[in-house]
Amino acid sequence: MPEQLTLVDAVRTAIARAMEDDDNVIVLGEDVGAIGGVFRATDGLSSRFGTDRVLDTPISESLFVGLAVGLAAEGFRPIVEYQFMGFLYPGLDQLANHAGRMRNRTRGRLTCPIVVRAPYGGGVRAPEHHSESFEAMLAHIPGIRVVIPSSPAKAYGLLLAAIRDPDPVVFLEPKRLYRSSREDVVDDGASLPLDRCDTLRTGDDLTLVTWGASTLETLAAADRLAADGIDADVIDVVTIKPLDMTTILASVERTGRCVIVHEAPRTGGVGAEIAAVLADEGLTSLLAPVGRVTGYDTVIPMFGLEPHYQPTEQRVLDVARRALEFA
Amino acid sequence: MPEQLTLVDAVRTAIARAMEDDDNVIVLGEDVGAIGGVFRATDGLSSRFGTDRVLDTPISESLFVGLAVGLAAEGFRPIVEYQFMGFLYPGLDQLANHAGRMRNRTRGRLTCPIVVRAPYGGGVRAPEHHSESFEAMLAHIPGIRVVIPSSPAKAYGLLLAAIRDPDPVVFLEPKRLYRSSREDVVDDGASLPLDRCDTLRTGDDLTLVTWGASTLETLAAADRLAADGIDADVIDVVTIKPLDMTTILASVERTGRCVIVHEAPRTGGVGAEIAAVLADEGLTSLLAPVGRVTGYDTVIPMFGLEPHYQPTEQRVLDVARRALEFA
Amino acid sequence: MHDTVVRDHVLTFHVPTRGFDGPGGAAGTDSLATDQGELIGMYRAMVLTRTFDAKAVALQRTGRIGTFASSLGQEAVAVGIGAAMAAGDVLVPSFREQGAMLLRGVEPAELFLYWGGDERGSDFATPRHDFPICVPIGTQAAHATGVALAMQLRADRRVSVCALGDGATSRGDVYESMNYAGVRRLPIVFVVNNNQWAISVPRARQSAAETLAQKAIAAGFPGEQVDGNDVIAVRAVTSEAIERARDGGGPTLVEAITYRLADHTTADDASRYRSDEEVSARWKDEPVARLRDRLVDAGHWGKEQEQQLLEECAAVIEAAVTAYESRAPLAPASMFDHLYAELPASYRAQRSEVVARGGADA
Amino acid sequence: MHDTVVRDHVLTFHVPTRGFDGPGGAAGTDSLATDQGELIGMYRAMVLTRTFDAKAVALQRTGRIGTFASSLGQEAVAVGIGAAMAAGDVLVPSFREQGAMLLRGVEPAELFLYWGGDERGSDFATPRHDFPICVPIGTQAAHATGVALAMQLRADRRVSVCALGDGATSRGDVYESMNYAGVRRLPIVFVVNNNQWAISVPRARQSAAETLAQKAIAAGFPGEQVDGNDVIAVRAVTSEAIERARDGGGPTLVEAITYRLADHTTADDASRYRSDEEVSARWKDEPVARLRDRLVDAGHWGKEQEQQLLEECAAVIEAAVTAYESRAPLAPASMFDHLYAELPASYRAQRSEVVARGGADA
Ligand SMILES: Cc1ncc(C[n+]2csc(CCOP(=O)(O)OP(=O)(O)O)c2C)c(N)n1
Ligand SMILES: Cc1ncc(C[n+]2csc(CCOP(=O)(O)OP(=O)(O)O)c2C)c(N)n1
Ligand SMILES: [Mg+2]
Ligand SMILES: [Mg+2]
Repeated sequence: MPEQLTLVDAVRTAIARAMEDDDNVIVLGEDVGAIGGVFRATDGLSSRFGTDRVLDTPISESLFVGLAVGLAAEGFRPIVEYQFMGFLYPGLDQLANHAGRMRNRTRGRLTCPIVVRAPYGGGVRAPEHHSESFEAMLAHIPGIRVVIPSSPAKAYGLLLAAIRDPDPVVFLEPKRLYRSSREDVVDDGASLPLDRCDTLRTGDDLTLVTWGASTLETLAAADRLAADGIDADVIDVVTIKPLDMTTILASVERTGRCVIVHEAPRTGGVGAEIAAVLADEGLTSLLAPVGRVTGYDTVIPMFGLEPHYQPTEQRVLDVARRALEFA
Repeated sequence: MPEQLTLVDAVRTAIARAMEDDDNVIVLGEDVGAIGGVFRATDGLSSRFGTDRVLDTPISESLFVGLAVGLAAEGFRPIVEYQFMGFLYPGLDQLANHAGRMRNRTRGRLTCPIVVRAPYGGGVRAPEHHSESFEAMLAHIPGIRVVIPSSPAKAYGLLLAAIRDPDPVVFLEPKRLYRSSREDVVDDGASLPLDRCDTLRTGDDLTLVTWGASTLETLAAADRLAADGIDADVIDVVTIKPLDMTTILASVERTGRCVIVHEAPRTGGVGAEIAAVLADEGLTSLLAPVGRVTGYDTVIPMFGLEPHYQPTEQRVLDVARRALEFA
Repeated sequence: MHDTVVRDHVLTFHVPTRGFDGPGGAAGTDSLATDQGELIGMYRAMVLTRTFDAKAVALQRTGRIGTFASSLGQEAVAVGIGAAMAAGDVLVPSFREQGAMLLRGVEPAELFLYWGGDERGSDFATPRHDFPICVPIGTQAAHATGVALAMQLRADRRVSVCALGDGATSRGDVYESMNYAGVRRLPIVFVVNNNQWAISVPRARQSAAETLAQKAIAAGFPGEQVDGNDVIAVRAVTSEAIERARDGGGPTLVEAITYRLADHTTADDASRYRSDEEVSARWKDEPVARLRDRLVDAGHWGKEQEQQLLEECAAVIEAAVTAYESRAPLAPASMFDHLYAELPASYRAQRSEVVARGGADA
Repeated sequence: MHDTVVRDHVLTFHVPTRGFDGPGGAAGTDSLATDQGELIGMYRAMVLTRTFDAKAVALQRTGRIGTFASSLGQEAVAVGIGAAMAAGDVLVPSFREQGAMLLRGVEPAELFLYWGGDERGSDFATPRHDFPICVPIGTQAAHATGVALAMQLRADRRVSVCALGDGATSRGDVYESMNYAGVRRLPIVFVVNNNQWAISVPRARQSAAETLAQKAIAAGFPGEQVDGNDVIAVRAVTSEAIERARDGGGPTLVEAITYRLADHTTADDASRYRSDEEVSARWKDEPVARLRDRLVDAGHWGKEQEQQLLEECAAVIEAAVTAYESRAPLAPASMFDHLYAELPASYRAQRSEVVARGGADA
């Protein structure tokens, strides 16, 4: 029967389930063993599955993805944790030059079923370099998938799908949501699709597109609009790569107005790709300019100014109103 | 008086000029000394300025940007060469976590006037991993500049500007253009602006936006259109970051139709950001969907299939016609 | 096929360990005799550091700063480094060298600002040329190497000092930095602050190398260990290395062996991965009491001085808290004002939005 | 402050060098006596490799393949490695180990395909579990370490063998790989193919370490040098390391000292950075003639066998060229067909465009 889980509980439950189902699933990363990770996402797994399936590594971020590439070539399904997304940059070389290419460059002889997990985003008063969101850089890398859950149930189903997927998946966990709420999660081993948006609420007046922790401010803004009798589709993109534009295009065809919300800097963010497709395949549906409510094109400030950097409900509301009033 | 230079000659001439003007300018990288780099971009500099200003480094791509950060903090203006862009990934950590942030995080106490050069793009039958174009990943990093020259004269003026700029600049050199043509370049020390597009030809029927080596196919397509009496604005973006959308928006306001051409994979490419701004600030000018002619969302193939991957004159032409015929 | 071996040249390397052989060591008193003023200076610096750390932890507990990393038990390493450096040398720290930063002139209020999530904390008034706290493990080693290269090219007889943790020695960029420093014989000293733990990962699981000092052998320069709870030894070994570097002798790796008595940070609970027994055993060797005992034994220190010093330190830190908490808040729009030397035109609209949304203009 | 030093434990490390003491060394003949069949096998493999390299360079000159990296003068390293490995072990090569790849069953035609810019060249029929050529320097070390970790976790007594160049030892990811291999005592052997050059950068400017073998000391496992132009010694030292790893003895770093007689690649002109004198001096010690002389001295080899072998190798390589050039061209749309196990719906339109543009369907 269902259990009330937080998002980080759901991550742990999904990993445990995958490890139960498949001996090839192992976990690697800094501090994932004894303490179960700095966010406790792997808490208890080391005692339950043993230190040969939950491996504490040295501080070697250039190594992790490549290590997983080697493990995967030999039949394992490694789950590698980067302690914070800001420390994932050294993994980009192996992600782009090897993980995303191995299947293609060997015509399928060697494959790369790995999962790279990282807590991502800001809003928790963390130290410098602990609040990064650069999913857009990952989404530009061919041959990989990028997934971002926005709820405990999604974290469970999507992470299971990611672990079972035959190709590399980067799984970004909005740390602001880790313990912000609980929901019923049934540990039934059921996975969720890795190529589909999820519509969180429906309406015909406006399409709000977002993902990760920004779903909170976006839904709050949608509620405020609803109070004024304006109904918005709120779409959680979920799979940043591959991007399910079919769902978004269908929504905008109905509403004619779209605002995209994300925490990462605006320029070159994933919002740009969504707006670009709207400017092409969706142009004839557009009744108003496509708005973007995002982090600014600055270095993400230390936590003192973070609230002024991140999209707020008010900012979403203002841009949504502008889109609605456009004629 | 002017000299007929290739793009790689112009790069060398600009570096030499900057080294003449400022003793703080030094060059570092693999093989930049004795052989003047694998593309000869620093040929002769070591004998002319000495091995203390042209430094051969070990193969340590994680180090280079950070080394430059330290040199810059002490008053040098290092120019670091990555031998090919495909080997720049290990430099992203220092670019994003330090070079782009040092001024901001110290409120200007320490600054980072560095230039990171890399030959970029495909089309020269190079080995695997030698044809990458991921300028979009760089354009998403706050606090840095990204510049791509498309001609010898621009390479000269832009590189001088990059070296003199007080902030970090990534300078990507389309290797397909290194020796493809010559043009008059006056070594007068005059630099070009780092925040402006360059309009290569003008027309009122269509706006073609591109940069780097793709300017060749784009201009060729524009010529073909001209033969049919269709005049296109051809805009060379030049400075990928910061992006001069003012020029592009003004052009599209006139033409109402826009096609963007780049070699990098489509999803999350710089073309997406340009189209996104058109879908917002430029929406009312758009008479047709914004087309993108790009590399496909695949791993860039080994050179056997590269011609089928890269944007061709024909592909540009087809998408341009579609935009022109749209009503 | 052993019979094929007819040649067997063997290269040999040495890694020394230096320090006292425990409290009250004769050599200790020798050196006490030589420079008590300096010893008392280092003692005061260690006590100030400990007072700062205790206050910072308290401020975090009450939500007045964010996550904080205490250096409790490791004061001798940072203070020993700071004491060995010349003013013109450059310190490139990790995030646990407040002892060295304070000794070199960074204000405690500036450090509170940093941990309070305010960029102005890294804009300290002195020393202007030192690097700020570095959070991404090991990445500062590349900066320190660049700084040392600058010093070598200018031949200005200054030295770059890079502090890093035991866990940082597993980072590839630290190795690349050391290897290049060796190639150019740069004026740099890498001090590994080996506190036995990298969050929950013990030193033994960080590397199979018997010592961290021997990592220098891979880069072709000397490495040695020093008792990191012995501020005299840390200062001595580090300044030897610094002066050798200053004289063109090239890099040195100093492994200072100490112990992290505190949790990794205020966000950590060390009891999850190490026993109270282990920790209390290490308390016996903690550096502040160790030097105090020695000063007392030698008759250079007593109750009143101690009492007075504690009061002085408390006063300095209290004043710093007041200064920190009375700083005018950082203007939101300032996030644009140090992004580039000059804000590109395309960023102005975003800045204006921040200002319009109540981020009073900078 | 030297007087503070009352303790000085010194750790000591050794780095041996093994091999013949030159042509005709007594030990050489000893071992010749022991296993001439195997020696002749290795000799044939070296000659085939040299024939392959010569042909590949010729194919590049006439534009029938792209840039190519010859292993001229280094054949003993790759062949020695290949001879020391068991079929079930995994080779994780750089881009200059064609000698080992051919010996393990990769077809010369497959290697031509690779250098001809065709992905099918890395889809070799045997050995299916070996890694393909790796171009980004040093990155393969992480893969080899992952492979070794898999072997250790499965306890299947297989060994991972990673080949890398002298220049690659400066890469941080190679160090991180070695360090982790040491921590877990993984069944892996790192063989550094030290050919004295990294394009134009000589070994001495790559690292100040007297030997590259000593880099193992930083990772806590043994490293040794071997005469890399002595295939018997390479095979012996490598197989010792492999069998030690197989028996749970952990990693070894083997530095094979050889010399790159060819240009770095067909795109390079080595005369820009090294003298003909230097190169011709090294020709005197090249591995193929060295083993041939020994075989001849021992009466195991003669003119006819040599003549016959050269003709055989020429025939094999010619056949490979024919096979390579008669391969059906790669279908353009195939660039989508191995991107993911199943092509996501959102990619179909792009694939159709390629097909429509004359990229005949795969
Ligand atoms: C690149 C990177 N990876 C991970 C982290 C998270 N983290 C912060 S401190 C730490 C442990 C560092 O250990 P050590 O180098 O021994 O320094 P210590 O904390 O013991 O002073 C880790 C893993 C980080 N800050 N940077
Ligand atoms: C990461 C990376 N940087 C640079 C290059 C360009 N490059 C190709 S081979 C080479 C030199 C490699 O030297 P070494 O490791 O000694 O191998 P060798 O070529 O001598 O066999 C370089 C710098 C590369 N392929 N990968
Ligand atoms: Mg530590
Ligand atoms: Mg080499």
